[in-house]
Amino acid sequence: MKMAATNAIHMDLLTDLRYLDLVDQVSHSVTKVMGFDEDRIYWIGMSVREGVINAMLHGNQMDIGKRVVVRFEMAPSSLAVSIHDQGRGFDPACVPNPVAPENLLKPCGRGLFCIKSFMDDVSFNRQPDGMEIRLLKRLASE
Amino acid sequence: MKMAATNAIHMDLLTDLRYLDLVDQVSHSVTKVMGFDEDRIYWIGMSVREGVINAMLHGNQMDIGKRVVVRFEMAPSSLAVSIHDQGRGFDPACVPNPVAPENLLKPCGRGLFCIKSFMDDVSFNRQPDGMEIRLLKRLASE
Amino acid sequence: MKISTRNVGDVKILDVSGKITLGEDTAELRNEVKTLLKNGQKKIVLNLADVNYIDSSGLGELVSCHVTADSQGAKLKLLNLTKKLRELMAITKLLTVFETYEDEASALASFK
Amino acid sequence: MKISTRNVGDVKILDVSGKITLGEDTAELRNEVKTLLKNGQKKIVLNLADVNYIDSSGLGELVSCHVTADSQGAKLKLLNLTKKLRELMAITKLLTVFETYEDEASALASFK
Ligand SMILES: Nc1ncnc2c1ncn2[C@@H]1O[C@H](COP(=O)(O)OP(=O)(O)O)[C@@H](O)[C@H]1O
Ligand SMILES: Nc1ncnc2c1ncn2[C@@H]1O[C@H](COP(=O)(O)OP(=O)(O)O)[C@@H](O)[C@H]1O
Repeated sequence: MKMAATNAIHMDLLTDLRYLDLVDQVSHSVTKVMGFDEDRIYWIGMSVREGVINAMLHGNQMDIGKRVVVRFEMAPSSLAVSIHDQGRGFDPACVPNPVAPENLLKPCGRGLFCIKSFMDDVSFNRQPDGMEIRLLKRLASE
Repeated sequence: MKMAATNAIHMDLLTDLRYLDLVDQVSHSVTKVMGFDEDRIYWIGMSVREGVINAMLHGNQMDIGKRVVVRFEMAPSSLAVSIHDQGRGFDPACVPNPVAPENLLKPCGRGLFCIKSFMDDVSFNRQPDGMEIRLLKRLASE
Repeated sequence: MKISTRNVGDVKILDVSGKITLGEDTAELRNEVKTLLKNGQKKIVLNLADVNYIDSSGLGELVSCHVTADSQGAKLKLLNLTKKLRELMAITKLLTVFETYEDEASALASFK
Repeated sequence: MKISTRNVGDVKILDVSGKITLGEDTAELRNEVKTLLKNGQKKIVLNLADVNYIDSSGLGELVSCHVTADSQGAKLKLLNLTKKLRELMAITKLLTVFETYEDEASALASFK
Protein backbone atom coordinates (compact mmCIF):
# COMPACT_ATOMS: atom_id res chain seq x y z
CA MET A 1 0.00 0.00 0.00
CA LYS A 2 2.93 2.28 0.63
CA MET A 3 3.71 2.17 -3.08
CA ALA A 4 0.15 3.00 -4.08
CA ALA A 5 0.79 6.54 -5.29
CA THR A 6 3.98 5.63 -7.13
CA ASN A 7 4.43 4.78 -10.77
CA ALA A 8 7.47 2.72 -11.56
CA ILE A 9 9.42 1.85 -14.66
CA HIS A 10 11.94 -0.88 -14.52
CA MET A 11 14.44 -1.46 -17.34
CA ASP A 12 16.44 -4.66 -17.40
CA LEU A 13 19.11 -4.24 -20.04
CA LEU A 14 22.06 -6.03 -21.54
CA THR A 15 25.41 -4.28 -21.24
CA ASP A 16 25.48 -2.50 -24.57
CA LEU A 17 25.98 1.21 -25.12
CA ARG A 18 23.36 1.25 -27.83
CA TYR A 19 20.74 1.22 -25.05
CA LEU A 20 21.93 4.57 -23.71
CA ASP A 21 19.55 6.48 -25.95
CA LEU A 22 16.67 4.26 -24.87
CA VAL A 23 17.39 5.02 -21.21
CA ASP A 24 17.73 8.70 -22.09
CA GLN A 25 14.38 8.75 -23.83
CA VAL A 26 12.62 6.98 -20.99
CA SER A 27 14.19 9.42 -18.54
CA HIS A 28 12.96 12.35 -20.63
CA SER A 29 9.43 10.96 -20.90
CA VAL A 30 9.26 10.20 -17.18
CA THR A 31 10.53 13.58 -16.03
CA LYS A 32 8.30 15.35 -18.52
CA VAL A 33 5.09 13.66 -17.37
CA MET A 34 6.12 14.36 -13.76
CA GLY A 35 6.26 18.06 -14.50
CA PHE A 36 9.97 18.83 -14.25
CA ASP A 37 11.00 21.89 -16.27
CA GLU A 38 13.10 21.66 -19.44
CA ASP A 39 16.41 22.36 -17.69
CA ARG A 40 15.86 19.75 -15.05
CA ILE A 41 14.67 17.22 -17.61
CA TYR A 42 18.01 17.71 -19.34
CA TRP A 43 20.21 17.44 -16.26
CA ILE A 44 18.37 14.46 -14.81
CA GLY A 45 18.67 12.77 -18.19
CA MET A 46 22.39 13.42 -18.26
CA SER A 47 22.81 12.12 -14.71
CA VAL A 48 20.97 8.91 -15.46
CA ARG A 49 23.01 8.48 -18.62
CA GLU A 50 26.29 8.97 -16.74
CA GLY A 51 25.15 6.46 -14.13
CA VAL A 52 24.31 3.86 -16.76
CA ILE A 53 27.60 4.45 -18.59
CA ASN A 54 29.46 3.82 -15.32
CA ALA A 55 27.40 0.69 -14.64
CA MET A 56 28.21 -0.73 -18.08
CA LEU A 57 31.81 0.45 -18.32
CA HIS A 58 33.24 0.29 -14.80
CA GLY A 59 30.68 -2.04 -13.21
CA ASN A 60 30.01 -4.70 -15.83
CA GLN A 61 33.27 -4.01 -17.71
CA MET A 62 31.27 -4.07 -20.95
CA ASP A 63 30.57 -7.80 -20.48
CA ILE A 64 27.43 -8.14 -22.60
CA GLY A 65 26.36 -11.15 -20.53
CA LYS A 66 25.93 -8.91 -17.49
CA ARG A 67 22.87 -6.79 -16.93
CA VAL A 68 22.07 -3.27 -15.86
CA VAL A 69 18.77 -2.63 -14.13
CA VAL A 70 17.48 0.92 -14.10
CA ARG A 71 14.43 1.66 -11.99
CA PHE A 72 12.48 4.92 -12.08
CA GLU A 73 10.16 5.47 -9.13
CA MET A 74 7.80 8.35 -9.78
CA ALA A 75 6.44 9.55 -6.46
CA PRO A 76 4.13 12.58 -6.36
CA SER A 77 6.87 14.95 -5.27
CA SER A 78 10.10 13.25 -6.28
CA LEU A 79 11.79 10.93 -8.71
CA ALA A 80 14.12 8.20 -7.51
CA VAL A 81 16.31 6.41 -10.04
CA SER A 82 18.35 3.41 -9.07
CA ILE A 83 20.98 1.89 -11.32
CA HIS A 84 22.16 -1.57 -10.52
CA ASP A 85 25.08 -3.36 -12.18
CA GLN A 86 26.68 -6.79 -11.68
CA GLY A 87 30.20 -5.58 -11.09
CA ARG A 88 32.53 -5.69 -8.11
CA GLY A 89 31.50 -2.25 -6.87
CA PHE A 90 33.69 0.57 -5.64
CA ASP A 91 34.16 2.89 -2.72
CA PRO A 92 32.94 6.36 -3.69
CA ALA A 93 35.11 7.88 -0.95
CA CYS A 94 38.17 6.80 -2.96
CA VAL A 95 37.11 8.56 -6.16
CA PRO A 96 39.33 11.62 -6.76
CA ASN A 97 37.70 15.03 -6.71
CA PRO A 98 37.76 16.26 -10.32
CA VAL A 99 37.68 19.95 -9.40
CA ALA A 100 40.76 19.73 -7.17
CA PRO A 101 43.56 21.68 -8.93
CA GLU A 102 45.70 18.58 -9.46
CA ASN A 103 42.82 16.82 -11.25
CA LEU A 104 41.47 19.67 -13.37
CA LEU A 105 43.43 18.60 -16.45
CA LYS A 106 42.60 14.92 -16.27
CA PRO A 107 40.68 13.50 -19.21
CA CYS A 108 38.16 11.65 -17.03
CA GLY A 109 36.61 11.38 -13.60
CA ARG A 110 33.83 13.97 -13.93
CA GLY A 111 30.79 11.68 -14.21
CA LEU A 112 29.93 11.12 -10.55
CA PHE A 113 30.71 14.72 -9.77
CA CYS A 114 28.18 15.87 -12.36
CA ILE A 115 25.57 13.44 -11.07
CA LYS A 116 26.05 14.77 -7.53
CA SER A 117 25.81 18.35 -8.77
CA PHE A 118 22.53 17.83 -10.59
CA MET A 119 20.64 15.49 -8.27
CA ASP A 120 19.38 16.33 -4.78
CA ASP A 121 20.68 13.16 -3.24
CA VAL A 122 22.96 10.34 -4.38
CA SER A 123 23.59 7.18 -2.40
CA PHE A 124 25.77 4.17 -3.07
CA ASN A 125 25.01 0.64 -1.99
CA ARG A 126 27.62 -2.00 -2.50
CA GLN A 127 25.69 -5.25 -2.59
CA PRO A 128 26.77 -8.90 -2.90
CA ASP A 129 25.40 -9.10 -6.44
CA GLY A 130 26.68 -5.75 -7.67
CA MET A 131 26.76 -2.03 -7.16
CA GLU A 132 23.65 0.08 -6.80
CA ILE A 133 23.62 3.82 -7.13
CA ARG A 134 20.47 5.67 -6.23
CA LEU A 135 19.62 9.18 -7.41
CA LEU A 136 16.91 11.39 -6.02
CA LYS A 137 15.43 14.56 -7.45
CA ARG A 138 12.63 16.45 -5.78
CA LEU A 139 10.09 18.31 -7.89
CA ALA A 140 10.25 21.28 -5.55
CA SER A 141 14.05 21.54 -5.33
CA GLU A 142 15.43 24.91 -6.41
CA MET B 1 19.47 -18.03 -18.52
CA LYS B 2 16.64 -18.29 -21.01
CA MET B 3 16.11 -14.55 -20.67
CA ALA B 4 19.75 -13.75 -21.26
CA ALA B 5 19.37 -12.22 -24.70
CA THR B 6 16.25 -10.28 -23.81
CA ASN B 7 15.95 -6.71 -22.64
CA ALA B 8 12.83 -5.92 -20.70
CA ILE B 9 11.01 -2.80 -19.66
CA HIS B 10 8.32 -3.03 -17.08
CA MET B 11 5.95 -0.12 -16.40
CA ASP B 12 3.79 -0.22 -13.30
CA LEU B 13 1.28 2.61 -13.64
CA LEU B 14 -1.70 4.11 -11.89
CA THR B 15 -4.93 4.17 -13.85
CA ASP B 16 -4.72 7.65 -15.33
CA LEU B 17 -4.95 8.54 -19.01
CA ARG B 18 -2.18 11.09 -18.65
CA TYR B 19 0.26 8.17 -18.72
CA LEU B 20 -0.80 7.21 -22.24
CA ASP B 21 1.82 9.46 -23.79
CA LEU B 22 4.50 8.00 -21.52
CA VAL B 23 3.62 4.49 -22.66
CA ASP B 24 3.54 5.70 -26.25
CA GLN B 25 6.99 7.24 -25.96
CA VAL B 26 8.47 4.14 -24.36
CA SER B 27 6.93 2.01 -27.10
CA HIS B 28 8.45 4.27 -29.75
CA SER B 29 11.89 4.21 -28.15
CA VAL B 30 11.81 0.44 -27.72
CA THR B 31 10.68 -0.33 -31.27
CA LYS B 32 13.16 2.16 -32.66
CA VAL B 33 16.19 0.68 -30.91
CA MET B 34 15.00 -2.78 -31.99
CA GLY B 35 15.14 -1.69 -35.62
CA PHE B 36 11.46 -1.67 -36.63
CA ASP B 37 10.72 0.66 -39.54
CA GLU B 38 8.80 3.93 -39.13
CA ASP B 39 5.46 2.45 -40.18
CA ARG B 40 5.70 -0.45 -37.79
CA ILE B 41 6.87 1.82 -34.97
CA TYR B 42 3.68 3.77 -35.50
CA TRP B 43 1.28 0.82 -35.62
CA ILE B 44 2.87 -1.00 -32.69
CA GLY B 45 2.64 2.24 -30.71
CA MET B 46 -1.02 2.58 -31.57
CA SER B 47 -1.71 -1.04 -30.62
CA VAL B 48 -0.03 -0.67 -27.25
CA ARG B 49 -1.91 2.55 -26.65
CA GLU B 50 -5.25 0.92 -27.49
CA GLY B 51 -4.42 -1.97 -25.17
CA VAL B 52 -3.59 0.37 -22.29
CA ILE B 53 -6.73 2.43 -22.90
CA ASN B 54 -8.81 -0.75 -22.67
CA ALA B 55 -6.99 -1.82 -19.51
CA MET B 56 -7.69 1.51 -17.82
CA LEU B 57 -11.20 2.07 -19.18
CA HIS B 58 -12.81 -1.36 -19.42
CA GLY B 59 -10.50 -3.29 -17.09
CA ASN B 60 -9.84 -0.95 -14.18
CA GLN B 61 -12.94 1.17 -14.88
CA MET B 62 -10.77 4.25 -14.42
CA ASP B 63 -10.32 3.43 -10.73
CA ILE B 64 -7.09 5.32 -10.01
CA GLY B 65 -6.34 2.93 -7.13
CA LYS B 66 -5.94 0.09 -9.61
CA ARG B 67 -2.79 -0.47 -11.61
CA VAL B 68 -1.84 -1.29 -15.15
CA VAL B 69 1.39 -3.15 -15.77
CA VAL B 70 2.90 -2.95 -19.24
CA ARG B 71 5.85 -5.16 -20.00
CA PHE B 72 8.01 -4.89 -23.12
CA GLU B 73 10.19 -7.92 -23.82
CA MET B 74 12.75 -7.17 -26.48
CA ALA B 75 14.00 -10.45 -27.90
CA PRO B 76 16.48 -10.42 -30.78
CA SER B 77 13.83 -11.12 -33.40
CA SER B 78 10.57 -10.08 -31.80
CA LEU B 79 8.88 -7.76 -29.37
CA ALA B 80 6.31 -9.06 -26.88
CA VAL B 81 4.18 -6.57 -25.00
CA SER B 82 1.90 -7.68 -22.22
CA ILE B 83 -0.69 -5.41 -20.65
CA HIS B 84 -2.12 -6.44 -17.33
CA ASP B 85 -5.04 -4.76 -15.56
CA GLN B 86 -6.86 -5.46 -12.29
CA GLY B 87 -10.34 -5.73 -13.73
CA ARG B 88 -12.85 -8.57 -14.05
CA GLY B 89 -11.67 -9.54 -17.50
CA PHE B 90 -13.74 -10.40 -20.54
CA ASP B 91 -14.26 -13.06 -23.14
CA PRO B 92 -12.75 -11.88 -26.44
CA ALA B 93 -15.00 -14.33 -28.30
CA CYS B 94 -17.98 -12.24 -27.23
CA VAL B 95 -16.65 -8.98 -28.63
CA PRO B 96 -18.64 -7.98 -31.74
CA ASN B 97 -16.82 -7.83 -35.06
CA PRO B 98 -16.60 -4.12 -35.95
CA VAL B 99 -16.37 -4.73 -39.70
CA ALA B 100 -19.59 -6.76 -39.85
CA PRO B 101 -22.15 -4.69 -41.79
CA GLU B 102 -24.42 -4.30 -38.76
CA ASN B 103 -21.57 -2.83 -36.69
CA LEU B 104 -19.93 -0.58 -39.26
CA LEU B 105 -21.76 2.51 -38.05
CA LYS B 106 -21.17 1.97 -34.34
CA PRO B 107 -19.17 4.66 -32.56
CA CYS B 108 -16.91 2.17 -30.78
CA GLY B 109 -15.56 -1.35 -30.74
CA ARG B 110 -12.61 -0.97 -33.15
CA GLY B 111 -9.71 -1.09 -30.67
CA LEU B 112 -9.10 -4.83 -30.39
CA PHE B 113 -9.69 -5.24 -34.09
CA CYS B 114 -6.96 -2.70 -34.86
CA ILE B 115 -4.59 -4.37 -32.41
CA LYS B 116 -5.16 -7.73 -34.08
CA SER B 117 -4.64 -6.21 -37.53
CA PHE B 118 -1.31 -4.65 -36.66
CA MET B 119 0.30 -7.26 -34.42
CA ASP B 120 1.43 -10.73 -35.50
CA ASP B 121 -0.16 -12.48 -32.58
CA VAL B 122 -2.54 -11.45 -29.79
CA SER B 123 -3.45 -13.65 -26.88
CA PHE B 124 -5.78 -13.12 -23.93
CA ASN B 125 -5.28 -14.56 -20.47
CA ARG B 126 -8.02 -14.13 -17.94
CA GLN B 127 -6.30 -14.44 -14.58
CA PRO B 128 -7.57 -14.37 -10.98
CA ASP B 129 -6.03 -10.95 -10.40
CA GLY B 130 -7.04 -9.36 -13.69
CA MET B 131 -6.91 -9.53 -17.44
CA GLU B 132 -3.70 -9.90 -19.41
CA ILE B 133 -3.42 -9.24 -23.10
CA ARG B 134 -0.23 -10.18 -24.85
CA LEU B 135 0.89 -8.73 -28.18
CA LEU B 136 3.65 -10.09 -30.35
CA LYS B 137 5.40 -8.47 -33.28
CA ARG B 138 8.22 -10.14 -35.18
CA LEU B 139 10.97 -8.03 -36.69
CA ALA B 140 10.85 -10.07 -39.89
CA SER B 141 7.07 -10.04 -40.37
CA GLU B 142 5.94 -8.56 -43.66
CA MET C 1 -7.36 19.06 -31.76
CA LYS C 2 -8.13 22.36 -33.45
CA ILE C 3 -10.97 23.13 -35.82
CA SER C 4 -11.41 26.15 -38.02
CA THR C 5 -14.44 26.61 -40.24
CA ARG C 6 -14.78 28.25 -43.63
CA ASN C 7 -17.43 28.59 -46.34
CA VAL C 8 -16.97 27.80 -50.01
CA GLY C 9 -20.30 28.58 -51.64
CA ASP C 10 -22.90 26.57 -49.74
CA VAL C 11 -20.32 24.07 -48.46
CA LYS C 12 -18.79 24.28 -44.98
CA ILE C 13 -15.22 23.11 -44.75
CA LEU C 14 -13.88 22.21 -41.31
CA ASP C 15 -10.09 22.24 -41.22
CA VAL C 16 -9.21 19.86 -38.41
CA SER C 17 -5.67 19.61 -37.06
CA GLY C 18 -3.84 17.78 -34.29
CA LYS C 19 -4.92 14.57 -32.62
CA ILE C 20 -8.34 12.92 -32.69
CA THR C 21 -7.90 10.52 -29.81
CA LEU C 22 -9.37 9.49 -26.50
CA GLY C 23 -8.44 12.10 -23.97
CA GLU C 24 -8.34 14.94 -26.50
CA ASP C 25 -11.54 16.91 -26.53
CA THR C 26 -13.12 15.00 -29.39
CA ALA C 27 -16.61 16.10 -28.36
CA GLU C 28 -15.65 19.45 -29.84
CA LEU C 29 -15.78 18.01 -33.35
CA ARG C 30 -19.13 16.34 -32.75
CA ASN C 31 -20.58 19.53 -31.26
CA GLU C 32 -19.32 21.65 -34.12
CA VAL C 33 -20.99 19.32 -36.62
CA LYS C 34 -24.21 19.25 -34.58
CA THR C 35 -24.37 23.03 -34.48
CA LEU C 36 -23.91 23.24 -38.25
CA LEU C 37 -26.69 20.69 -38.80
CA LYS C 38 -29.00 22.55 -36.43
CA ASN C 39 -28.42 25.67 -38.51
CA GLY C 40 -29.58 23.79 -41.60
CA GLN C 41 -26.17 23.13 -43.14
CA LYS C 42 -26.46 20.24 -45.63
CA LYS C 43 -22.97 20.05 -47.14
CA ILE C 44 -20.02 19.51 -44.83
CA VAL C 45 -16.40 18.60 -45.58
CA LEU C 46 -13.89 17.56 -42.93
CA ASN C 47 -10.39 18.43 -44.10
CA LEU C 48 -8.14 16.03 -42.21
CA ALA C 49 -4.83 16.95 -43.86
CA ASP C 50 -3.33 18.14 -40.57
CA VAL C 51 -4.62 15.37 -38.34
CA ASN C 52 -1.36 13.78 -37.25
CA TYR C 53 -2.76 11.08 -34.98
CA ILE C 54 -6.04 9.25 -34.70
CA ASP C 55 -6.95 6.19 -32.66
CA SER C 56 -9.97 3.89 -32.57
CA SER C 57 -11.93 6.40 -30.49
CA GLY C 58 -11.16 9.05 -33.07
CA LEU C 59 -12.42 6.79 -35.85
CA GLY C 60 -15.59 6.31 -33.81
CA GLU C 61 -15.92 10.06 -33.53
CA LEU C 62 -15.82 10.44 -37.32
CA VAL C 63 -18.45 7.71 -37.67
CA SER C 64 -20.70 9.51 -35.16
CA CYS C 65 -20.44 12.71 -37.16
CA HIS C 66 -21.32 10.83 -40.32
CA VAL C 67 -24.32 9.10 -38.75
CA THR C 68 -25.67 12.33 -37.27
CA ALA C 69 -25.32 14.17 -40.58
CA ASP C 70 -27.02 11.33 -42.43
CA SER C 71 -29.95 11.33 -40.03
CA GLN C 72 -30.53 15.02 -40.82
CA GLY C 73 -30.45 14.54 -44.54
CA ALA C 74 -27.02 16.20 -44.74
CA LYS C 75 -23.82 14.94 -46.38
CA LEU C 76 -20.48 14.80 -44.54
CA LYS C 77 -17.45 14.01 -46.69
CA LEU C 78 -13.78 13.55 -45.86
CA LEU C 79 -10.92 15.38 -47.51
CA ASN C 80 -7.15 14.76 -47.51
CA LEU C 81 -6.76 11.61 -45.46
CA THR C 82 -3.16 11.05 -44.45
CA LYS C 83 -1.58 7.78 -45.55
CA LYS C 84 -1.93 6.35 -42.04
CA LEU C 85 -5.56 7.38 -41.69
CA ARG C 86 -6.43 5.92 -45.08
CA GLU C 87 -4.80 2.64 -44.05
CA LEU C 88 -6.73 2.61 -40.79
CA MET C 89 -10.02 3.30 -42.55
CA ALA C 90 -9.29 0.59 -45.11
CA ILE C 91 -8.63 -1.99 -42.39
CA THR C 92 -11.76 -1.07 -40.45
CA LYS C 93 -13.82 -0.97 -43.68
CA LEU C 94 -14.75 2.66 -43.05
CA LEU C 95 -13.71 3.59 -46.58
CA THR C 96 -16.96 1.88 -47.58
CA VAL C 97 -18.89 4.21 -45.27
CA PHE C 98 -17.36 7.57 -46.10
CA GLU C 99 -16.95 9.46 -49.32
CA THR C 100 -13.32 10.56 -49.36
CA TYR C 101 -11.49 13.00 -51.63
CA GLU C 102 -7.86 13.78 -52.25
CA ASP C 103 -8.28 17.40 -53.26
CA GLU C 104 -10.63 20.16 -52.29
CA ALA C 105 -11.89 20.84 -55.83
CA SER C 106 -13.15 17.26 -56.26
CA ALA C 107 -14.76 17.31 -52.83
CA LEU C 108 -16.60 20.51 -53.69
CA ALA C 109 -17.56 19.30 -57.17
CA SER C 110 -19.08 16.14 -55.68
CA PHE C 111 -21.85 18.22 -54.10
CA LYS C 112 -22.94 19.69 -57.46
CA MET D 1 29.72 14.62 -34.28
CA LYS D 2 30.80 16.53 -37.36
CA ILE D 3 33.80 18.77 -37.78
CA SER D 4 34.54 21.20 -40.55
CA THR D 5 37.69 23.27 -40.64
CA ARG D 6 38.33 26.77 -41.95
CA ASN D 7 41.15 29.35 -41.90
CA VAL D 8 40.83 32.95 -40.81
CA GLY D 9 44.30 34.45 -41.28
CA ASP D 10 46.64 32.23 -39.28
CA VAL D 11 43.86 30.90 -37.06
CA LYS D 12 42.16 27.53 -37.65
CA ILE D 13 38.51 27.44 -36.70
CA LEU D 14 36.93 24.01 -36.21
CA ASP D 15 33.14 24.15 -36.44
CA VAL D 16 31.98 21.20 -34.39
CA SER D 17 28.36 20.05 -34.45
CA GLY D 18 26.27 17.24 -32.98
CA LYS D 19 27.08 15.25 -29.87
CA ILE D 20 30.38 14.98 -28.05
CA THR D 21 29.64 11.93 -25.94
CA LEU D 22 30.85 8.47 -25.13
CA GLY D 23 29.92 6.24 -28.01
CA GLU D 24 30.16 9.00 -30.59
CA ASP D 25 33.48 8.99 -32.36
CA THR D 26 35.08 11.59 -30.12
CA ALA D 27 38.57 10.45 -31.12
CA GLU D 28 37.91 12.25 -34.39
CA LEU D 29 38.15 15.62 -32.64
CA ARG D 30 41.34 14.68 -30.83
CA ASN D 31 42.91 13.38 -34.05
CA GLU D 32 41.95 16.47 -35.98
CA VAL D 33 43.59 18.66 -33.35
CA LYS D 34 46.69 16.45 -33.27
CA THR D 35 47.06 16.67 -37.05
CA LEU D 36 46.83 20.46 -36.95
CA LEU D 37 49.46 20.62 -34.22
CA LYS D 38 51.74 18.29 -36.13
CA ASN D 39 51.49 20.67 -39.09
CA GLY D 40 52.68 23.50 -36.87
CA GLN D 41 49.33 25.18 -36.25
CA LYS D 42 49.59 27.38 -33.15
CA LYS D 43 46.17 29.09 -33.01
CA ILE D 44 43.09 26.92 -32.84
CA VAL D 45 39.46 27.79 -32.08
CA LEU D 46 36.76 25.21 -31.44
CA ASN D 47 33.39 26.67 -32.39
CA LEU D 48 30.90 24.71 -30.29
CA ALA D 49 27.73 26.62 -31.25
CA ASP D 50 26.13 23.56 -32.80
CA VAL D 51 27.13 21.02 -30.18
CA ASN D 52 23.72 20.01 -28.86
CA TYR D 53 24.83 17.43 -26.30
CA ILE D 54 27.97 16.80 -24.33
CA ASP D 55 28.58 14.45 -21.42
CA SER D 56 31.45 13.99 -18.98
CA SER D 57 33.45 12.01 -21.55
CA GLY D 58 32.98 14.86 -24.00
CA LEU D 59 34.25 17.34 -21.44
CA GLY D 60 37.28 15.07 -20.95
CA GLU D 61 37.83 15.11 -24.70
CA LEU D 62 37.95 18.92 -24.73
CA VAL D 63 40.41 18.87 -21.84
CA SER D 64 42.63 16.39 -23.73
CA CYS D 65 42.68 18.67 -26.75
CA HIS D 66 43.61 21.62 -24.55
CA VAL D 67 46.39 19.72 -22.81
CA THR D 68 47.86 18.46 -26.07
CA ALA D 69 47.81 21.92 -27.64
CA ASP D 70 49.42 23.42 -24.55
CA SER D 71 52.21 20.85 -24.59
CA GLN D 72 53.07 21.91 -28.16
CA GLY D 73 53.14 25.60 -27.37
CA ALA D 74 49.86 26.14 -29.18
CA LYS D 75 46.66 27.83 -27.96
CA LEU D 76 43.24 26.20 -28.17
CA LYS D 77 40.28 28.44 -27.37
CA LEU D 78 36.56 27.79 -27.19
CA LEU D 79 33.91 29.77 -29.02
CA ASN D 80 30.12 29.93 -28.61
CA LEU D 81 29.43 27.64 -25.68
CA THR D 82 25.74 26.83 -25.40
CA LYS D 83 24.04 27.73 -22.14
CA LYS D 84 24.10 24.10 -21.02
CA LEU D 85 27.77 23.60 -21.87
CA ARG D 86 28.72 26.81 -20.08
CA GLU D 87 26.85 25.61 -17.00
CA LEU D 88 28.59 22.24 -17.15
CA MET D 89 32.02 23.86 -17.49
CA ALA D 90 31.27 26.22 -14.61
CA ILE D 91 30.31 23.33 -12.32
CA THR D 92 33.37 21.28 -13.24
CA LYS D 93 35.60 24.38 -12.94
CA LEU D 94 36.70 24.00 -16.55
CA LEU D 95 35.92 27.66 -17.23
CA THR D 96 39.11 28.32 -15.26
CA VAL D 97 41.04 26.09 -17.66
CA PHE D 98 39.77 27.31 -21.02
CA GLU D 99 39.66 30.69 -22.64
CA THR D 100 36.11 31.03 -23.93
CA TYR D 101 34.56 33.61 -26.26
CA GLU D 102 31.02 34.51 -27.19
CA ASP D 103 31.71 35.80 -30.67
CA GLU D 104 34.17 34.96 -33.37
CA ALA D 105 35.65 38.46 -33.66
CA SER D 106 36.71 38.50 -30.00
CA ALA D 107 38.12 34.99 -30.25
CA LEU D 108 40.21 36.02 -33.27
CA ALA D 109 41.27 39.30 -31.70
CA SER D 110 42.52 37.47 -28.60
CA PHE D 111 45.34 35.94 -30.64
CA LYS D 112 46.70 39.33 -31.70
N1 LIG E 1 29.22 1.37 -11.29
C1 LIG E 1 30.53 1.42 -10.99
N2 LIG E 1 31.23 0.31 -10.72
C2 LIG E 1 32.55 0.36 -10.41
N3 LIG E 1 33.24 1.49 -10.35
C3 LIG E 1 32.63 2.65 -10.61
C4 LIG E 1 31.24 2.68 -10.94
N4 LIG E 1 30.89 3.97 -11.14
C5 LIG E 1 32.01 4.70 -10.95
N5 LIG E 1 33.05 3.91 -10.63
C6 LIG E 1 34.43 4.34 -10.29
O1 LIG E 1 34.41 5.74 -10.04
C7 LIG E 1 35.34 6.40 -10.91
C8 LIG E 1 34.81 7.79 -11.27
O2 LIG E 1 33.69 7.68 -12.13
P1 LIG E 1 33.23 8.95 -12.92
O3 LIG E 1 33.20 10.11 -12.00
O4 LIG E 1 31.92 8.62 -13.57
O5 LIG E 1 34.34 9.22 -13.99
P2 LIG E 1 34.90 8.31 -15.18
O6 LIG E 1 33.83 7.35 -15.56
O7 LIG E 1 35.22 9.30 -16.24
O8 LIG E 1 36.13 7.63 -14.63
C9 LIG E 1 35.49 5.48 -12.09
O9 LIG E 1 36.71 5.68 -12.73
C10 LIG E 1 35.39 4.12 -11.43
O10 LIG E 1 36.62 3.75 -10.87
N1 LIG F 1 -8.94 -4.99 -20.57
C1 LIG F 1 -10.27 -5.21 -20.74
N2 LIG F 1 -11.05 -5.54 -19.68
C2 LIG F 1 -12.37 -5.76 -19.84
N3 LIG F 1 -13.01 -5.67 -21.02
C3 LIG F 1 -12.29 -5.34 -22.12
C4 LIG F 1 -10.90 -5.09 -22.04
N4 LIG F 1 -10.46 -4.81 -23.28
C5 LIG F 1 -11.53 -4.88 -24.08
N5 LIG F 1 -12.64 -5.18 -23.39
C6 LIG F 1 -14.00 -5.41 -23.94
O1 LIG F 1 -13.91 -5.53 -25.34
C7 LIG F 1 -14.73 -4.56 -25.97
C8 LIG F 1 -14.11 -4.10 -27.27
O2 LIG F 1 -12.96 -3.35 -27.04
P1 LIG F 1 -12.37 -2.47 -28.20
O3 LIG F 1 -12.35 -3.28 -29.43
O4 LIG F 1 -11.07 -1.92 -27.74
O5 LIG F 1 -13.42 -1.31 -28.44
P2 LIG F 1 -13.96 -0.18 -27.45
O6 LIG F 1 -12.92 0.05 -26.42
O7 LIG F 1 -14.17 0.99 -28.36
O8 LIG F 1 -15.25 -0.72 -26.90
C9 LIG F 1 -14.90 -3.46 -24.95
O9 LIG F 1 -16.08 -2.72 -25.15
C10 LIG F 1 -14.91 -4.23 -23.66
O10 LIG F 1 -16.19 -4.75 -23.41
